[in-house]
Amino acid sequence: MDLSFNVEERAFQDEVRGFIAKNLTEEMKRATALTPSVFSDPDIGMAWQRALHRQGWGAPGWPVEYGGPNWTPAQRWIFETECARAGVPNVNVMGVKMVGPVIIGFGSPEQKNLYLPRILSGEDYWCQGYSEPGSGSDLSSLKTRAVRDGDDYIINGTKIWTTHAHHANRMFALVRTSDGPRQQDGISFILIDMKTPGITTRPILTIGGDHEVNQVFFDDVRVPVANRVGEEGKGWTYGKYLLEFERGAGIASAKLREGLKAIADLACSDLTGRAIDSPDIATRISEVEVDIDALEMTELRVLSALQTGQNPGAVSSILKLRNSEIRQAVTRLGADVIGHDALAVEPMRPLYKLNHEPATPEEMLTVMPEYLNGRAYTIFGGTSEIQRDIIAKMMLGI
Amino acid sequence: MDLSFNVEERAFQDEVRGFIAKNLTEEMKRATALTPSVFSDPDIGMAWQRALHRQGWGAPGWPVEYGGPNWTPAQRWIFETECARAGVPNVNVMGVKMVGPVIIGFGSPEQKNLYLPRILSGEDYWCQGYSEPGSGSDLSSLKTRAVRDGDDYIINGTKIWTTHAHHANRMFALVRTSDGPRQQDGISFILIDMKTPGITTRPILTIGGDHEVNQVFFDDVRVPVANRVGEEGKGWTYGKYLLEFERGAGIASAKLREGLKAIADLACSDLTGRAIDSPDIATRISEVEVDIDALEMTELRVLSALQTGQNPGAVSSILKLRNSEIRQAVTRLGADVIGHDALAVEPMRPLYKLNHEPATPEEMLTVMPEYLNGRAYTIFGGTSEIQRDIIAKMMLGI
Amino acid sequence: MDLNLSDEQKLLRGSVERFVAESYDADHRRRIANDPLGFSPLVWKQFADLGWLALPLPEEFGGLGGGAVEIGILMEAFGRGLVSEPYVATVVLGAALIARCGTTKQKQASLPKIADGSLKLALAHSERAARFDLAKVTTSATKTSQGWRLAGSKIAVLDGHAADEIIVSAHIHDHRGPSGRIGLFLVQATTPGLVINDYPRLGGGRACNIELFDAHLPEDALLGDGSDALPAIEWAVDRAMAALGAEAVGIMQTLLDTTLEYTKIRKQFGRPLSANQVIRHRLADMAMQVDEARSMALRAALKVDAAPIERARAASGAKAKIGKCARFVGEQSIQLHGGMGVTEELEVGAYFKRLVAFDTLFGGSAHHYARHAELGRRA
Amino acid sequence: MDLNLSDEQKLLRGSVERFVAESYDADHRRRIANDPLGFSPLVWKQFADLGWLALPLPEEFGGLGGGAVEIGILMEAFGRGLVSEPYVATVVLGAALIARCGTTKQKQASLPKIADGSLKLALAHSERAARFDLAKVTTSATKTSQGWRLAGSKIAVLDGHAADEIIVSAHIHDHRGPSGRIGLFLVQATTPGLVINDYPRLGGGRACNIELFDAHLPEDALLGDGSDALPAIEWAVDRAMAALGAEAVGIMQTLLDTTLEYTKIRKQFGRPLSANQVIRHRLADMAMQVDEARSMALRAALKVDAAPIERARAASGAKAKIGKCARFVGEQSIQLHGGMGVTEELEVGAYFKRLVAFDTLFGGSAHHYARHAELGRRA
Repeated sequence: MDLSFNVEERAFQDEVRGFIAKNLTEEMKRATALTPSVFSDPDIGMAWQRALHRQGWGAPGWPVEYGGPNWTPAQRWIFETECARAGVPNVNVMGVKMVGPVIIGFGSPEQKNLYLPRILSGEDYWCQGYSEPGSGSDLSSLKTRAVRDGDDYIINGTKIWTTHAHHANRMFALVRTSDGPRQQDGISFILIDMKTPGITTRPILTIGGDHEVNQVFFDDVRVPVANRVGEEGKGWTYGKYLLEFERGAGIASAKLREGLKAIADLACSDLTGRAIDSPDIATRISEVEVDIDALEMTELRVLSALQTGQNPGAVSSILKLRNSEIRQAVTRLGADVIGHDALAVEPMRPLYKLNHEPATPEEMLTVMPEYLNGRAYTIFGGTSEIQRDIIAKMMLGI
Repeated sequence: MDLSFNVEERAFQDEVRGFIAKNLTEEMKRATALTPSVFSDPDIGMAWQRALHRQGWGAPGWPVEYGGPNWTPAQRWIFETECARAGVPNVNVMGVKMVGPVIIGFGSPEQKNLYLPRILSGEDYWCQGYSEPGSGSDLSSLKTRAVRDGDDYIINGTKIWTTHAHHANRMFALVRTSDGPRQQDGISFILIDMKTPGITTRPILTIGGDHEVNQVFFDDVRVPVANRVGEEGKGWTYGKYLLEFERGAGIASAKLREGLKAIADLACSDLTGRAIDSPDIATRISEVEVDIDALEMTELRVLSALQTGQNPGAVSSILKLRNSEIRQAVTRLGADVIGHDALAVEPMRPLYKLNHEPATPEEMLTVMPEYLNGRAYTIFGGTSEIQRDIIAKMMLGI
Repeated sequence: MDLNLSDEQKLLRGSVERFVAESYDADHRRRIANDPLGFSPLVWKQFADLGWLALPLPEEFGGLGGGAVEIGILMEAFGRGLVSEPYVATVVLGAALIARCGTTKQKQASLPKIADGSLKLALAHSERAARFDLAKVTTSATKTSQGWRLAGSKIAVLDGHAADEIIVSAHIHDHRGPSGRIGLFLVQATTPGLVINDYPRLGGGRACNIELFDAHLPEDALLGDGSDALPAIEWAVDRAMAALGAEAVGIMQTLLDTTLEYTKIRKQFGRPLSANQVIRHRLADMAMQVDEARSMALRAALKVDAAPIERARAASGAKAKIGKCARFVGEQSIQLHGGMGVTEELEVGAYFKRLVAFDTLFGGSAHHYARHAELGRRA
Repeated sequence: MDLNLSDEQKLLRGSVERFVAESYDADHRRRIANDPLGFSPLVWKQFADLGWLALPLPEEFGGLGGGAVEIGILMEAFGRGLVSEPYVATVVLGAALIARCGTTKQKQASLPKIADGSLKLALAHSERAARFDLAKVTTSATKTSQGWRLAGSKIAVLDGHAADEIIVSAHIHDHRGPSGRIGLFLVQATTPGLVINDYPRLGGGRACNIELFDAHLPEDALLGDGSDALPAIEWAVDRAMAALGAEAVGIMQTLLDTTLEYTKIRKQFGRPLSANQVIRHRLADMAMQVDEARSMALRAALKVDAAPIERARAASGAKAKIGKCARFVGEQSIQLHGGMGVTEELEVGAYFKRLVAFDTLFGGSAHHYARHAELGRRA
C-alpha cells in the first residue's frame, strides 16, 4: 500500500500542471472563482474545453477510439485534482460526462459520428431533459410524451431543472413513448435540437440569485425518430446508466478541499476580523478538513480497486451523499466566517462582470450565493433521503 | 406574564426548604449522590417517604381525600425543584406515581382502603409488571396469561425490565385474560403479592453495572380475582392512563440542572485537570444549560396552562423526548469531563457503601455508570423513535 | 409565576395577526423586495396609527409603556408575514437607546416623533474588524470647538438607508487621546461626510455600510452625558435579540406549517411525502424545535429587565438556541420542499433567508454560546 | 498510488481473522472479563508463535519489520473479537519506544524478549492534571549517585498490572532543577516505591494508576541518551492512535453486522424493526460512518512515517473522526437493540464500552480536532 505517486504518475502530474499553467488565463480563473453556481458560463467553460481538446484531453472518461486520452484511474485522479487545485472552469458536463457515454454505449454509428466530435470540440452545448414538475426524485413517473408520426416523434410536455437550457443548442431527454404496466417501461431516450420550433424556455432563479436552471416547454415539437438513442422503450436503462455516472464518477474531494481553503483563507483575513480566532471556527475547519480526508481516502480506495479491475461495489450513493453533505458544511462555514457581510445581497450576475463596487469585498461575493444554492446538493440527483434508501437496500439488504 | 413567584409561592418555597433542611440526612444525601441508577435503594428512599408522609406530603399528586396535600401546579413545581436542588432520594415512584393514581381512578373501595395508606406510609414497595421479552415498545403484544379458576386467576408467563422487583413486596401487572381481535383488548390490570408461590426473580445487570431491573417469572401463580383493578379486559385503558403519567407528569428540568451542575463542578475542579479550560467543554455546558432552560420554560408554560384549567395539549411526548435527550447530553458531557478516569470501572455496588479505596475520586464514581445506564432513557417508556411517531401523529396529524 | 397572556396581550396578538394576514401577502412581499426602500411607508403609518410604534416607549413621552413581552407578540406576528418595516431599528434599538441614555431634551425631541411615525432611526455600531464583539469600536469621536468630529466605518446597519437619524457609536477621544469610553451620537442622515452604501438585506429589507469622513456634529449630538455607553448598547442589543428571536419563531412556525402542508400534498412514488417515516420524524423534530425556540424567546423577553448578567445570559442563550433551531427548521423546510425549495418560485426561500439573516445578526450560535459560557464564569 | 492489500497482507488478514473467530467467542470474553489478569497468557503465547509480537520490530532484533498497515490489519481483527491481550501496551507503544529511543544494548535486552512473548511492557505517561496534553509531565526524575530517583503519579496506564517493565516518563531534574527535558525510564514491576493500583478497564482488559514514592532506579534505566523524549512519545502515541483506530473499525463493523441482523429478526408491531425507514436510514448512516472510519484508520497508518506535523495531523484527524463515528455507531447499536442493549445479557454493551474507551484514550474528538487545528496553524 502506498499513498504516494510513482515515477510515471509524478511525470503525468507535471504534464498536467504545465498544461494548466499554459492554458488557464487569469480571466478564466477569476470568472470561475466568482461563479457561485455549479456550472461555468459557456463562454468561460467552452474556452477551456477547446484548450483541453487541443491537448487531446477533451473527454477524459471516453474510450480511446472516440477521442479519450486512455488514462489510468490514477491519471484521472491526478488530472481532476490538479484542475481543482488550479481552479479551472467547468466544461459542459452534460455533454462530456452525461450524454457522451450514453451515445458511446448505445448510440448508432451515425449518432456517434455526428455528436461525439462536436462534444469534444465544444461546438455543441448540451442540456439534460429528465426531471419534470411533479416527478421529483421519482423520475420514472415522467409524463412528457413523444407520439410517433411517420419518421418523427411529436413531443408535448415540460421539463424542469434544466441546467443551462438557455445556453444549450441540444438536449438529451427522457420521454414517454408508450404506457406499460411498469412506469419505467415505455420511456425513450431522445436527442433534441433546441432550435426546433415549439420549444420555449422559462428561467428559474435559485435562492442564491442565479439563473442556472430552467423550465422547458414542448409544444408539438417534431423530432426525427433517428434522434432516438437505442431501442424505443429502453430509455430508462440508458438513463439509469447515466445517473450512475452523475452520482458516482466524480472525484469530489479535491474540489471540496479548494472550497474549504478559500473559506479558511477568508477566516485568516482581516476582512473577516480574523474569524479563525473565534472559538469554533478553527475547529470546524478541521472537522470539515478531516471529513474531506475521509472522502478522499474512500475515493482512492475505489480508484485502487478500479486499477486492478475490481468492482468497488455500491459506493456511488455514499460518495454522492458525503460530497453533498460536506459541500454544505463548507458553504455553511463560509456563511459563518464572513459574519456581518452575510447580510449583504448582491443581485447582479455574473459576478465577474460586475460594473459597480459591491457592498462586500470581492473575496466574499460568492459565499452567500454558494451557501444558499448549495442547499440543492442534497436534493438534485436524488435526494439524500433517496440515497439513504438506496444504501440501506443495496449495501445492507434491508 | 411573570416568571417570579408571588408572596404565597415564596412562603411555600421557604416551607419546603425548611422541611428538607430538617429531614434530609447527610447519609441520604450522599447515598443519593452516589446512586448511578434512576431509583434509590429502598432503605434510603423509604426513609425519605416516611418523612414526607409525616409532613402530609407523601403523595403530592393525589386528591386530598386520599391524603394528597392539595397543592397548586406551582406548588408542585416548587416542591419538585427544591427536592432536586437538595438532592433528596427517590421514593417508590411505582407506588406513589404509578399504581396509586390507577387505584384512585379505577380501584374498588376495598383496594383503596388497603393499598393507598400503605403506599403513603412506605409500608408497601411496588414494582411494575408491564414489559415482556419480545414486547418492547409494542406493549399490547404481551403474552403473560391469567386464567380464571374460581375466585382466582392463575398466572403464567414472564415480565422483564421489572425495576426493583427484588425489593418489592407488590407488583401491578398487565396480563392477558382473553384473546380478542384487537391485541389491546383482553388485557387486565392485576395487583400481585410478590411473596405468592410460583414467582421467581432473575437479576439483569445494566451496562453500567447496576442491578436495578429484573426478569420475573410466573409459574402457576394464584392471585385472587379481587386483586383485579376495574373491569376484566380493560387493563389497557388503565395502563395507558398510567403511561401518560410516566411520560408527562415529571418536572424534569430541575433534576437535569442539578445533574449538569455536578458535571460543571467537576469540570472546574483540579480532579479533572480543569476540563473547563478545554476548548469545547465550557461551550457544551452552556449548550446543555440552554437546552434545560428551554425545557424548563416549556414545563412552566404547561404548568401555567394547568393553573387556569386549560388543556396543555399533547406535549408529554415532547417533554419525555427532550428530557431523555438532554439527560444523555449531560451524562455524555460527564464522561468527557472526567477524561482518563472514564477508563476505570468500579464493579462494586452500592457505591455509597464501598469498603475499599476506588480508582477514581468519589466525585466521579457515578459518572460512567450514569452515562452507560443513561442510554436507556431513549429506550424505556417508549423509545425516542416511538415518541417521534406519536408527535407526528398527535401534534402534526401525519 | 404565570405564563398566560393577559387579556390585553391577547387583544394585541389578535390585532397584529389580523393585520399581517390581511396586509402582507406574497404579492406585497414581492413588490417590497423589488422596492429601493425595502418597505412600505403606508404600512409604517398604519403601525403608528395602531400604536405599535409607541408601544414600548415611556408614557411621559407619548408611549404606551409596553414591555418586551408585547414587543415579542408583535414581532412573532411580523415574522409570520416577513414584515420588512424598520421596527427593530427604529423602535427596539433606536428609541430604547434614546429613552435610556438621552437627556430629557433629547427624549422630548425624538420619542413623540418616533411614536407618530415621523422619525425613523437606525443604530450604526458594528465594525468589520470587531466581528460580533460589542466592545470593539474604532470609529472615533473627537471633541472640537463646535462639537464633535466623527471618523470611521460601520457595517451591517439595519435600515440605515431609511433613517432620518442614525445613532452612531464611537470611541470618544479627548485631548489625551482615546478615553476608553464609547459615546452614542445622533447623526442626521443629511450630515456632510456621512456616506451610506445600502444594499438589499438577506431575507428582506435593506441594510447599509456607512463611512464617516470627519463628519462634524453639533455638541448636543452626543446622547446623554458622555458616560460609557457600552452597557446601554449591550442592553439594547439584548432586547433586540429577544425581539428578533420572537420574529424568528413566527418565521419558523410559518415554515413548519407550509412544509407540513406540502408533505401531505406532494406525492412521490405514488404516495404523499408524509408517508415516509423519515419525513414524519423530521417534521416532529422541526415542531419540537419551534416549540423550544418559542420557549427561549419568551424567556429572553421576560428577563430583559433582570440584572445585566442574568439578562445577557438569557438573551445570548436564546439567540444561540433559536439560531440553531432556525437553521435546522429553515434548512429542512428547503430540503423537504425539494427542488422548488431552492428557487425563488416559492416563498419558502425568502423565509429561510430571513432565518439565516437572523442567525447572523449580532452573532451566530457559536458566538452566543461562548458569550453565555463566559458570562457564566462571571456570574 | 495503490491502496490494495499485498498478497502477504491478505494472508496476514486471513490468519488473524481466522484466529479471532476460532479462539475468541462470547464465553472466552466472559471468562476473561472476570479474570484478575484480564487476558489469557496462553493466547499471548500464541501471538508470539504466530509472529504477531515480532511483527513491527526491527529485523536486526528478531522482528519482522512490518509497518503500521500490518498492525492495522491485526488490530481491526482484534477489534472484531474484543481481544484484550496487552498488544498495544507491549508492542505498539512499549517496543516502539525502545526501538526508537533505546541504546543498542537496551534494544538487545528487550526486543527479542518482546518478540518471543517473555517480556510485557506498559507506558506510564498520562497524569491527571495534564488531561491529554502530552507535554505536561510533573513526575520527576532526579539524578542520584547510584542512578535515578523517580517521584510522582501516573494515571490510565494500559495493562500496567501485567507488565514486567513499565516505561515511565518523567521530567528530568538536574542540579539546577527542572531541565525542560522529559526522559523515559524502564522501571521493573518489582521496584520498591512503585505502587500499582489496577482496575478493570471499560470495555475489557485492565488499566492502573501508579504512584512512584522516590523509586530508585539504576543509571541505565534511562532509555537512550537523555535527550528530550517528548517527540518520541508523540510519535509513539500517534502510532498507537492509528492502531487503536483500526481496532475501533473492527469493533464498529461487528456492531453494525450484529445490529443489522437484529433489526431484521426483531419484530415490533407485527413487522421487523428494519421495516422502519427511520431505522433503515440510521443503519445506512452507521454503515457510512464505519466506512469513513476505515478510511481514516488506513490514512493514519499510511502516514505514521511522514514528517511529524503531517503524521500528527493524520493521527489526530483519524482519532477525532473515528471517535465521533465510534460514539455514533456504538450509541445507535445500543438504541436499536432496545432494552436488551443496555444490559450485560448481550455482548453489544461490551463492544459499545470498548468504543467509549477508545474515544477517551489519549483524548476525545474535541481534543484532537483542536490539536489538528493547532498543528494546521504550524504547518
